[in-house]
Amino acid sequence: MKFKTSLAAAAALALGLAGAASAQTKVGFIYVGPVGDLGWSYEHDQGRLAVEEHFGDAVETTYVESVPEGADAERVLTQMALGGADIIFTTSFGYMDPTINVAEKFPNVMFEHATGYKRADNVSTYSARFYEGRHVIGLIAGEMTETNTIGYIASFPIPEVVRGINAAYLAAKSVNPDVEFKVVWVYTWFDPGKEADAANALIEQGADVIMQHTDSPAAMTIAEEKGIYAFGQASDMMQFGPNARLSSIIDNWAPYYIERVQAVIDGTWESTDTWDGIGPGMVEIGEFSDKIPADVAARAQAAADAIAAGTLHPFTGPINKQDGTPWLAAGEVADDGTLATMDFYVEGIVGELPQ
Amino acid sequence: MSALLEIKSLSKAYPGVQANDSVSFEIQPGEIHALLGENGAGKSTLVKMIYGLVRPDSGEMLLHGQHFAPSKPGEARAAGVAMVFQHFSLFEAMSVAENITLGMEDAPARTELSAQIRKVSAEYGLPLDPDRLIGDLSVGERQRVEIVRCLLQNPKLLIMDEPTSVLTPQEVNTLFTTLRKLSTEGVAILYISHKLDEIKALCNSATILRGGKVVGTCVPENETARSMAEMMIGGELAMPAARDFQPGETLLELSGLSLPSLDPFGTSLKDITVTLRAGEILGVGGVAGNGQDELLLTLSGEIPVAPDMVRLKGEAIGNLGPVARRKRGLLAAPEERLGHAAVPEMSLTENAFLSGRVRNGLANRGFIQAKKRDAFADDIVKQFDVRTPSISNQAKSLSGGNLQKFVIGREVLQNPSVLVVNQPTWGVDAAAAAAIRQALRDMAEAGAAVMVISQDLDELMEMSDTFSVLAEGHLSAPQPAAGLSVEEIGLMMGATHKEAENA
Amino acid sequence: MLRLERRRQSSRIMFWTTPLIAVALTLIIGGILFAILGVNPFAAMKIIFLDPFFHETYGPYSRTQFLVKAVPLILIATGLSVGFRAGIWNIGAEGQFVMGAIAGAAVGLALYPAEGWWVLPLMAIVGALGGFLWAMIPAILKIKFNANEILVSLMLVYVSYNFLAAMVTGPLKNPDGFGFPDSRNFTDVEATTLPLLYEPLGLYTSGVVALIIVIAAYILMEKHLLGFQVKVTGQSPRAAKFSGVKPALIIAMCLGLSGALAGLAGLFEVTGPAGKLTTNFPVGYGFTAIIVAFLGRLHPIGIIIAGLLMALTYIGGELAQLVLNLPAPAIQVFQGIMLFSILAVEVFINYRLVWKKEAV
Amino acid sequence: MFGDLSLVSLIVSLMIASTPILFAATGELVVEKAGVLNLGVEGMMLIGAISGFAVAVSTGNPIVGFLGAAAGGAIAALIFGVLTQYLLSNQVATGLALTLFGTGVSALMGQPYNGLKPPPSPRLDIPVLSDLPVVGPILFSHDIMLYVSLLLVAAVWYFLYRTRGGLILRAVGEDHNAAHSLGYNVILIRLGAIAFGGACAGVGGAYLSLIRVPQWTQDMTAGVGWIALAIVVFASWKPYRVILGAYLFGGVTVLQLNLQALGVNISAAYLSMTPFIVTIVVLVIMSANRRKTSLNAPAMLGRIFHASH
Repeated sequence: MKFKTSLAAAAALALGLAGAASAQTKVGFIYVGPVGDLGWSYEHDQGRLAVEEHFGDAVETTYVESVPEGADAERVLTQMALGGADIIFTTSFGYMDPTINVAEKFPNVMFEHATGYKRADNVSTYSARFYEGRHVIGLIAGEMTETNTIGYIASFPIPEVVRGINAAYLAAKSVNPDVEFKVVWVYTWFDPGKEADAANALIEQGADVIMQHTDSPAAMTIAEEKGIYAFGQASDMMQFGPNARLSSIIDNWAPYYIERVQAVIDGTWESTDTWDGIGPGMVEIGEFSDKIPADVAARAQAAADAIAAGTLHPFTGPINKQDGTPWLAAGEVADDGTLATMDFYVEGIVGELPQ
Repeated sequence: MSALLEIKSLSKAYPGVQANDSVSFEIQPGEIHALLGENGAGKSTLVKMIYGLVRPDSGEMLLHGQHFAPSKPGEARAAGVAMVFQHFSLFEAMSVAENITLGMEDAPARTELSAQIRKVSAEYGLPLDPDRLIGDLSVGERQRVEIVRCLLQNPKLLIMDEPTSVLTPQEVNTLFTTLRKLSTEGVAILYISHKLDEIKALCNSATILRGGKVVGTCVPENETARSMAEMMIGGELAMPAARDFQPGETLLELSGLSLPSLDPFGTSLKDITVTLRAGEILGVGGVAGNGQDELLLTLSGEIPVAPDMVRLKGEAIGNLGPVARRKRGLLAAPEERLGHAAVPEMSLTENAFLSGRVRNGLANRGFIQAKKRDAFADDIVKQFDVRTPSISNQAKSLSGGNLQKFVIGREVLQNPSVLVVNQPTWGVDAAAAAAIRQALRDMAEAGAAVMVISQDLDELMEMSDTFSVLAEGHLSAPQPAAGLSVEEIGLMMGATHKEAENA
Repeated sequence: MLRLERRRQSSRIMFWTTPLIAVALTLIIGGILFAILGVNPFAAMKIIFLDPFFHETYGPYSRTQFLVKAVPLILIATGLSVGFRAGIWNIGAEGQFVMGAIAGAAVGLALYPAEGWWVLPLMAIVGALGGFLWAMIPAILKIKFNANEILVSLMLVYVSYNFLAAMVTGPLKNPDGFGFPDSRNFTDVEATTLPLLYEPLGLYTSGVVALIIVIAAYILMEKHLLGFQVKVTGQSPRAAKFSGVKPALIIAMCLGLSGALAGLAGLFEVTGPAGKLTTNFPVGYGFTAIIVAFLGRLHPIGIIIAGLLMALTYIGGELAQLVLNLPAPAIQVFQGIMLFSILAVEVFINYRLVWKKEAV
Repeated sequence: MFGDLSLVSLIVSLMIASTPILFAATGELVVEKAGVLNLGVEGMMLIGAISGFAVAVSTGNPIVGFLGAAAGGAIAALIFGVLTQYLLSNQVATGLALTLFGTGVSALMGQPYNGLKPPPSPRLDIPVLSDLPVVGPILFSHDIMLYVSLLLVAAVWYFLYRTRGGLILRAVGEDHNAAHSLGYNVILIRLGAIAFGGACAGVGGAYLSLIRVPQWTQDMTAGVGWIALAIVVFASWKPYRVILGAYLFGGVTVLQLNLQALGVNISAAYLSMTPFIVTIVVLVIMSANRRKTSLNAPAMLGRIFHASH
């Protein structure tokens, strides 16, 4: 039992959990970045706006942006709960412990934590299978590269990012055996200047297609300027690279958010662990650019459809790890547990994964 | 002949001070007019108004019979008024030519200006190299820069604020020649000084200020230095009596004290060797900027040197810092009161603690003994007649003379074996100066040794038992002060200069 | 024409009234800002300044969060203020905060899952030491090479951020954390949990430690020779040398002390409110503390008040976001205005405004 | 192993990466030469980045945008100027406050501009010349503002060391009391320098939002302003050395990313530290010669001026 949790619970109980009687359903969001980052937080806020639009006056949404993970998040969540929120979406991995702590104090408030692994009776987790999207754009990238060099701007060496690199690489490799990935770790989620520099460095090293796992559209604008290709990340980013953008992986949280809010209204909400991909629409593949030859586009679309239908899994054996040790036998499909903690490159990727 | 400049009942007040109170006088073309008065009599404020730096509260000025109210120095310069400041307005890291440009309204192009500087400076016997950095020049040379800057603008009126306080007697002669030459060319000179012999020698007429008011005018030729001094202070001048000097045991020995300059524009000390005996007051004369500050710093311990270079009662202490030196009885009072000898924003009690801690035990295991500290501050204030509402007042709130009494008193009351003071009465009114000199004498009388570094030769002559000159970092061999004439001192300064140049 | 005239003696009255004038100015200018943003200024001020205490729903909880936010600020600002009074500008407390947290956390993780009362004190000592050593880098470079401590300490903040990233994705990564970039949660083990002493005020042990340190800092600055030397160094370096102060010692002491306190604050944060190290662990306490130090006029008592005030604007600012949908940057602007106001009126302690008619 | 590292393209991209720093550092150099230390560069850059972006988007003309950025930066700087010059506030604290304020204000101003694309900036692609090997890409095929940044350094050098105005400005930074007694208006000259510094920082910010990235995003400077401050010291207040310093920092930044892209086996986290560590090392080397530093450093840097009469 944590020392710090009992206190606010007492305070909350003393107040009789204010706001619970309100007719409107109150929905809270906390974001780790500014809503104007055009990436991660921005897309979650788009989800919030979709909720507002869908339910109209039946719900009231509120959000707090740029909340640091840790103690500050715990405080903001508590205040939201005190303010009468019925359901709160906590949209960053670092909110995991605060979410669990606050949920313990407010058993009647439902919490939805993105990208984490800790659940409780009133805490669901949800995340998107972005690697499915990365498989699709990996296919396109493998076909479109002429230098056989694909640049990848990576943020931090965490399973989510590593998984994306592996998925994209395997897909590209499957259509272009000569393809090579160059990965640059920038150790930031959001630093437009640095992301732009990284894109430039990759281009100098011969990359003619850029993928990114950071949040700003900087790399896209550089690709546009340099006349090479890139993919939108988190949002479509069409406006930043009308010529460069081949497609995009769009975080589409709206359907999930609407569904979960509906569940609260209906009283059917229960704790779940959702890891949705292309099928349910949580991961959306942006419109294909007309730069992509029709046959390539068709194959990519087919792959996306197959993934959506559940007939194709991006991590299907035989796959070896980078050091050559076997990981998946032929036909074997990676289990979610391994994917969730992935900390190795697959065979063929050069360079060392930072540890 | 109509007056060049007419001043009609100018007044100017600062908070708590009436700096000028209805001051009136006239200056004719070609006239060398002295402005006399003690510190605080209002001389500086008056010339600043003429030069456009300060605006009068009331009154009027006429230049060539025209209304004259410069709102900034540029306007004054344009009207033909030039000024040489007591504290030079020069920029150390810049060249002579750049400095001169900065003080001119429409300076010619670089090469032409350099040529003009060479020509004018040679013409008036003030040779200058336009490309040298000010920081590398001696004080006398720096003054030349100021003067040449004025001359290049063909002034009608040249204001000089205490120009000779930083010059050797020989340099003073050169300056006077230049000024007389200017005067014959029709340039009027407004000359501020408290050196009455010089005024007698140079000026045609004098206006005397006291407490911001004109208290008299005179023709200096017809007066004695004493009569003018009495007009300035408004009372009788007491001359100190000569003192018998019986040297005791050797207290302080400097041997081969050398110091390469730390500051890019400082002076290095070169092989200084001298001894100070109990009961002795050694006067160190010389022009500022010849190593005076460095000498004080090496004696106070702020700049450590090799141990053997400084010995106190036989102990090698050259490498020790100020605290250790104080413990052993070597104390110092630097020239600059605010910011060196005292912290402006701190109270008198804290400033008493600043240097009095060690010898008077004002801290116990590092904890400040507030009662003892306050008692010490109180003691200084009482014994040295420091005028302040309270010992908790800030140092900056005291007048210069009062703060100087406090600073000297603080060191004297610590009962040192050796005390080194730099410019003990600089900018201090006559009464306070007399009190400070008396305190130093009393200390020597009681068996301490005192080194007085000063640029005021009169003061040194009055106080010293032995006398030497510091020039270009060299210290001349001390001689008995009694019987030395100003001419001989001048030669000593010159000799050291030559030595330095030949070295 | 209005102009400033130096006072002969600093004004005691102004010393105490200028903060009030500054608060009034902040309310007026801030109010105008909120009005421009389309928010009722009175409502915004009420939410920022009063609701964290008195709102019937939020108040009881917000009151408990006040110290949680204020204590690290006060702790760091106290250390910084000592240096600032000596004219030594440690702008890198943020880096020292991070390095202290990493150092202390590393000890905690090395000992994991040790039990015993001694674990946390040991971590605290190592945390302070980590901050201290990190601050000694600019200190030594300044003493030996005359390198500007503002810039060196600041560059080291960025170095520490990258070092933190390397640590939480490498050696200090939680082995049971599914590869995510964070350390173990220290509050899961009692021996590494910062005890919460008095719940209704959110008073952690760190609060008591901070109070003791503030009192110690007060004694140091007002009653002790070292504090005197610090002040003399700041006000007049030459007078300090004259009095026998060794500048190198003061530089090392000031940077070391502020580094140690920032490191300690970092360790308290990681074992208390934050719970663990992540790449997002630093939330800018080290930078905000600089502002707190100045708001508190570099005086221990002032810093306590300023720390609480700053914490209030954070907590109140969050409420304003929640209730009024005021954007987060508006709160930053508001804090900026508050600091500008304080700085603008301080001049009247030593100067007064006089009306000068154009004479002649 | 470094065979793939093309020096030419490295130089080209380091020039682009360094230009925001170069603008801001050149402005700050002028401010410091006048004796003022403004630590608010980061805030002024952000305000410049958004004002430039907003103006460019609404007029469709990037050059007008840069003018807007200069104006925005200058206005922000003047807040600092009024506080420090008229109200004699502490320059360190006021500069920090300006950064806090600028960060917030720029984010507020920027809200309507998220996700917009600025009009493209004109480039100098001189036909034949830009196709020359090596010198072509390095010298003749950049955007116009990059040349402006180099011209700015030259102009600042010319101004400071070849004109009377520059002489006066340096004199004010050297000894404000002497400059005052010669009749120069210290406060106005400093305000001018501060505004100029703000304008340069603003343009540097706008270079990020209009050319280098190019888009507006909140907090997009990510510490560049602080680097600019370090560059001024490390250039020991000499304009041409600012180019050296800025390009060195930009060079290390770009180089470490390139090394990663090349697959060099050094931990990326440690590589990311190198620009900052290199800055510290060079700073130390430049500062170690006290005599030289004190000759170049404006003697009045950071000191408060108040005319006593």
